[in-house]
Amino acid sequence: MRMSVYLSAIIAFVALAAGSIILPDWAMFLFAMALAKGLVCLGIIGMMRGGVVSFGQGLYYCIGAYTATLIANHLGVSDIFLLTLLSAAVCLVVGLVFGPLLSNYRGIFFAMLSLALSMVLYGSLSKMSFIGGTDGLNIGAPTFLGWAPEGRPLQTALYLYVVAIVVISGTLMRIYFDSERGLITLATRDNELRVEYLGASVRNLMTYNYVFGALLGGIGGTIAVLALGHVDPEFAFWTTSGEFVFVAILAGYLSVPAVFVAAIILELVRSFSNLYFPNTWQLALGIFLLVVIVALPNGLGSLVSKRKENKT
Amino acid sequence: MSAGVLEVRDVQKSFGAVTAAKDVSVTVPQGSVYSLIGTNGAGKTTFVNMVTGYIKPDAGQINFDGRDIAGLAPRQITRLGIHRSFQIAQLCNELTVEENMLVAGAIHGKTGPSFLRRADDGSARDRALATLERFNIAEHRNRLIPELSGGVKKLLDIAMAMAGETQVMLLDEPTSGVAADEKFPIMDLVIEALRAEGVTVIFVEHDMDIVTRYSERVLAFYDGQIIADDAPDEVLSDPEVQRYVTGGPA
Amino acid sequence: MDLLATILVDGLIYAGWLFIVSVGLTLVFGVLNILNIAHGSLYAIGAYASASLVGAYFAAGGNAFPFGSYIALILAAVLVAIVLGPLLERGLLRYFYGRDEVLNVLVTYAVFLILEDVMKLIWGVNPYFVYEPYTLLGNVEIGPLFYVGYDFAVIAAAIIVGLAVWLTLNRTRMGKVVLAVIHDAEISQTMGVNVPRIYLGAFMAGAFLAALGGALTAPMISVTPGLGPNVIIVAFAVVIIGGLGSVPGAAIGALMVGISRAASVHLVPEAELFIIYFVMAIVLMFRPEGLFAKTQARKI
Amino acid sequence: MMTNKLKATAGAALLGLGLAGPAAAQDDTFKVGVITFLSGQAAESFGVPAWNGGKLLIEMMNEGGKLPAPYDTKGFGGMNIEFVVVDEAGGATKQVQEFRNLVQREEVDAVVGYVSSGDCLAVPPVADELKAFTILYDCGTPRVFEDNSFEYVFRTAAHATMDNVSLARYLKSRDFDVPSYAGLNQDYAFGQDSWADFTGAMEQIYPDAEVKTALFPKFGAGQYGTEISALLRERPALVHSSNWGGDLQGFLIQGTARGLHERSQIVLAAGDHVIPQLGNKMPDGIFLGARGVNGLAAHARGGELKELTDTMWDAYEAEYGVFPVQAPFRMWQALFGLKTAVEKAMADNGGTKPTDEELAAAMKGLTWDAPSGRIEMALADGHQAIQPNAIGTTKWNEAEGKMELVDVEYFSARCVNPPVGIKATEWLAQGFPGAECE
Repeated sequence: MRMSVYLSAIIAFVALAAGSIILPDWAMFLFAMALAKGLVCLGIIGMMRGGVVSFGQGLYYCIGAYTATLIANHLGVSDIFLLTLLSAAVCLVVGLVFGPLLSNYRGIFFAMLSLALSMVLYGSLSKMSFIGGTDGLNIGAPTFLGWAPEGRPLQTALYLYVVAIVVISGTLMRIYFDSERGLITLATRDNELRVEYLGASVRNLMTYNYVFGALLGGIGGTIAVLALGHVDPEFAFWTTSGEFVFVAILAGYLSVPAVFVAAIILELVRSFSNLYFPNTWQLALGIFLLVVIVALPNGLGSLVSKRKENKT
Repeated sequence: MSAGVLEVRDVQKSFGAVTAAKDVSVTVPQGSVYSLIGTNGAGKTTFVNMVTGYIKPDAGQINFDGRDIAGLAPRQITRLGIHRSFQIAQLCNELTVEENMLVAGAIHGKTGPSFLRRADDGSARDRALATLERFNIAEHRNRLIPELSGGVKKLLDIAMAMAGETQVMLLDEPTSGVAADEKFPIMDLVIEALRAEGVTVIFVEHDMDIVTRYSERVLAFYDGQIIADDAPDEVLSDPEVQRYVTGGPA
Repeated sequence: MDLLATILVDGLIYAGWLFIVSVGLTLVFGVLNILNIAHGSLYAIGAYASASLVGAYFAAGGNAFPFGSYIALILAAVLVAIVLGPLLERGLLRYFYGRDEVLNVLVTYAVFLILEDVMKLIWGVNPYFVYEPYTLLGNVEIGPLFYVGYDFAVIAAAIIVGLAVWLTLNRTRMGKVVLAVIHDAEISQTMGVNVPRIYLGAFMAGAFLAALGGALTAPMISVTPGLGPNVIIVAFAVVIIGGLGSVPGAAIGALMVGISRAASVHLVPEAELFIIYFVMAIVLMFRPEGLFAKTQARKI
Repeated sequence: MMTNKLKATAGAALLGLGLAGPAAAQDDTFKVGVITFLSGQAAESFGVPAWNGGKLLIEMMNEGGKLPAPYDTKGFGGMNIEFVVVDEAGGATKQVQEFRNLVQREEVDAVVGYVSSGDCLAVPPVADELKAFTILYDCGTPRVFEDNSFEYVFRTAAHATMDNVSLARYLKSRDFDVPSYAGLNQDYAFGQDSWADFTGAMEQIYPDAEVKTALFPKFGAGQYGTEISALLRERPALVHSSNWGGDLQGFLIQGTARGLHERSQIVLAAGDHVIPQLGNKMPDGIFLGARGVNGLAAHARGGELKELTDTMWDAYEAEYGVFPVQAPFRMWQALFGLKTAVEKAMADNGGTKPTDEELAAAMKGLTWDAPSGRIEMALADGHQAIQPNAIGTTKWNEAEGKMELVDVEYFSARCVNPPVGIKATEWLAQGFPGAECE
């Protein structure tokens, strides 16, 4: 069974990596951004499997992005691997601080407290004019172990980097979801009491899921800022987090690849509605959202996953 | 004090003006089968809830293996070997019967639940299947919970509680919500399985036929107090019990 | 005037307006179990509707009796509730009852996006002004400061709204039925309560209160696109602080937000942007369900 | 475990769906990507009027002969002007993506856009990376070219420093006594920077003036009751605000209702654009600027640009029933600049449609006339414009039923903008070295 996970990981990598050849420039950028955001959403999926949804994942997206930017600008680090590691480490620490606190909350309260935390960050960053305030900061192009590409090679390298990270994290998360703890998490979503009475700590499970979400959020934010070249406090604003939740709901918690497909669909829909309905793109997006929620109540993943039905 | 003895001493609990437990004291030796009787609100479920950690007593001690467990969290008590079932079977409705069992198995695995080991790898499934077979519900293993009959749900609920090392099992109304003709077969199955492992059993029951048939000793509750603690026949013929609990001679 | 008194008066004025909006949000959540992001859009539509209606009132010769514009304000809110309430509740939200809370938040987020553009299609992007009602009540001098009489009228309106909601819920038969539905919709249904009608009624009441908040604010601002998002997030904070579904909670929450905001403006202006979220995070850390929510033990 | 593969295929299918972009513009057309606010707060004050003005001007240019020389030729050097418009609302992240789409998918020949400073900081590195000719037409932050240099990016409007320097100079030249002052600015970078610029300029010109309080209400707050109480309590001689749009209108309505303008002199860095909407609700005697000689100040100026200004003014008023305020003026100066640059490049390359490189070379250090005055790409190695500015005082003309700007004072570009080679904040701190005032 485990072999098939690795096999599909390889297939996914090859399929996505092929994009670096066939995709035009704008689409490759769009895909890279979508995949980076998909990483953040994958973290939400991990929490969703435990029955909670964070409306404040922008917190880690933003911390990751600012960490990378500040380190790059002040310490002169431009290596993408190092930047990703450092941002992830910072997010890990912050996640470990808030995780145990948030693991006591459920439903709308979890959603709102996580939102409040990210809004406090938003407010604080907006005030810090020495790091750009609401205007934010720019970050230069990353280097790859000393190699400093420009133009299309840079975009290709970035794209392949995010593809690699996506496939690795996707595979790890799939292994986690299928693991004993993964199944217990799913049971928690259903019936917390049962899980506690079987002798497992629900708080502990929730904390882990939250910390994984923090890590993925930080990595997503780092890649996003390196692709964009710019970060501002909007990264932590509630609408940013709301978009992540939307992707997570669109994908459903059943399938890992669905998260990234959903992220790409959203980016495409938004980009084209922006251009073709510049005055009513919000309307178009809202209708799209409603249609998705009505048509696919369990998310895109339910199209391909048979988990809901009897397995005979 | 010998191993496996559950000793409840002077336990008190009130919810606002309602007294749910008053000076409750009882010693349950290892391997015995006790039943709890009483009208609704008499304090039976409160007793179960206090022993298993859902409710913290206001005062008093609950000793198990010589350690006071009053006020511990449910999962800590479970880890000590005291398990329970529920009036309304507590199952994961979005999972299949087998997956429910795998959850229980994963939590009680030797090394604790893993981030990497597949929940449904071969040996785990074998173990789950064995337990399901012991409780005669293996045929339902691929069905989702809402499709099951009350009796199967109850059995699964108990089977899950049995996944770990069990020393004491508290069954909260094991036959409620079960069709009349299934009650005795289920009790036969459950009590036999538990006794085979030398587990101490405490069950809450309204059906006096079941009480007399399966328990060695009966605790009768009234208004938060234990008003009788004796063999079934003695308790059921006690006039006080007849007045407050059974509503007439058995 | 004493600084403390200024903070109190300023906080009270802000709280009054905020309470009207928040109590509608908390009511809808209490009954329908939906945290309505589109509440902010209803607020904005209320502001636009009142701007249009009051404008029409004066255009039709309302100058002869300018106080009639207050009736136009309230009428605008009623109109919004009558038109949009059934449309949103019957037409959309009822299909999502009993679904995941967070999914429902997303449904209303979609409604919010749609309404933002619909407003633009109806009213365009140019601002609307209706300041006549704002200046009609003259000024009030408190110490060395002038306040506009209208500000105190809004406080009065908030008190009336609060009392009305509380009395309706706790002192009337219909209110008792609503409370029963809040407690357990299924049991109420089996006991013969027309639950869908209660849901519709509660949503329309919530929509009315959102629109009323907007209608009462319209005279003191310029009504432009982008009003909604700013309001909803503050109203969220209020109901989370007070406890979702609690009317007294909304009142206390609005007061806490209003006064802490006023204190911050007068004492530490730097903190104004996040003081509200800060208060919300602190309250949630110590009272996870908010100040007034009842914690329910689950029967097992 | 088929699922992964299935999804990979689904992804590939999606790919194909999105890939077919529109064809590139022809040689006889020049395609401009326009980014401006069509929704949200800034739509009403800046985005929509700017684009209204822009659309009108492009139509006039495409017809040819509607404008005075040198703008009487058709289109851009004979090429027809096409445009694609994108809403600027949605934050810098979205704008970077949309910028790439405009350049790489829509294959526009030039991008003109950005009101928000955040967008103006985020987009230029991408523009340079893609080698895409880009004009920033509106945003204010000096940081764009002070922190970085860009090859393909130009800003055709002066940065915001001059707005507040002009205000301070206006106070001085009118001998206004300022023992103390206070500020109310929106809590985001533009508001914070404007306040810093104003206090910086005041420290030089009014070194003894005391700062009473600096208030930063939330962007889009709408209600200023508490802030106005604080301003009334502090009794500063002067209240400075760089608020715009709904935030400015709300502040003025609520402030005047409580007599703030009677207790303190109100000065507005960018306040002209609310005049058409507020009408006589705008109190008399407010000192305000328009971020350039725009709107009423341009109309009142006369001089050699009168014909150009009046042509645009009349056309705008006829089309939209309201007079043009600052935003369309800035869009116009961008488009006039672009026209000048395209035609200059074509004169150099023999009349073919210029490449991005040729356009950038032509734009660098360019000087041209616009209704808002003479625009000179004088700073940042020819990438940043300076332009003259004006401050005036509001006065309601009861007879004609319209607001007028009186006591207008015009400041030459080199008087209120820093010279080459010095950052705006340092220029303020050092007491305006090199300023050339008449």
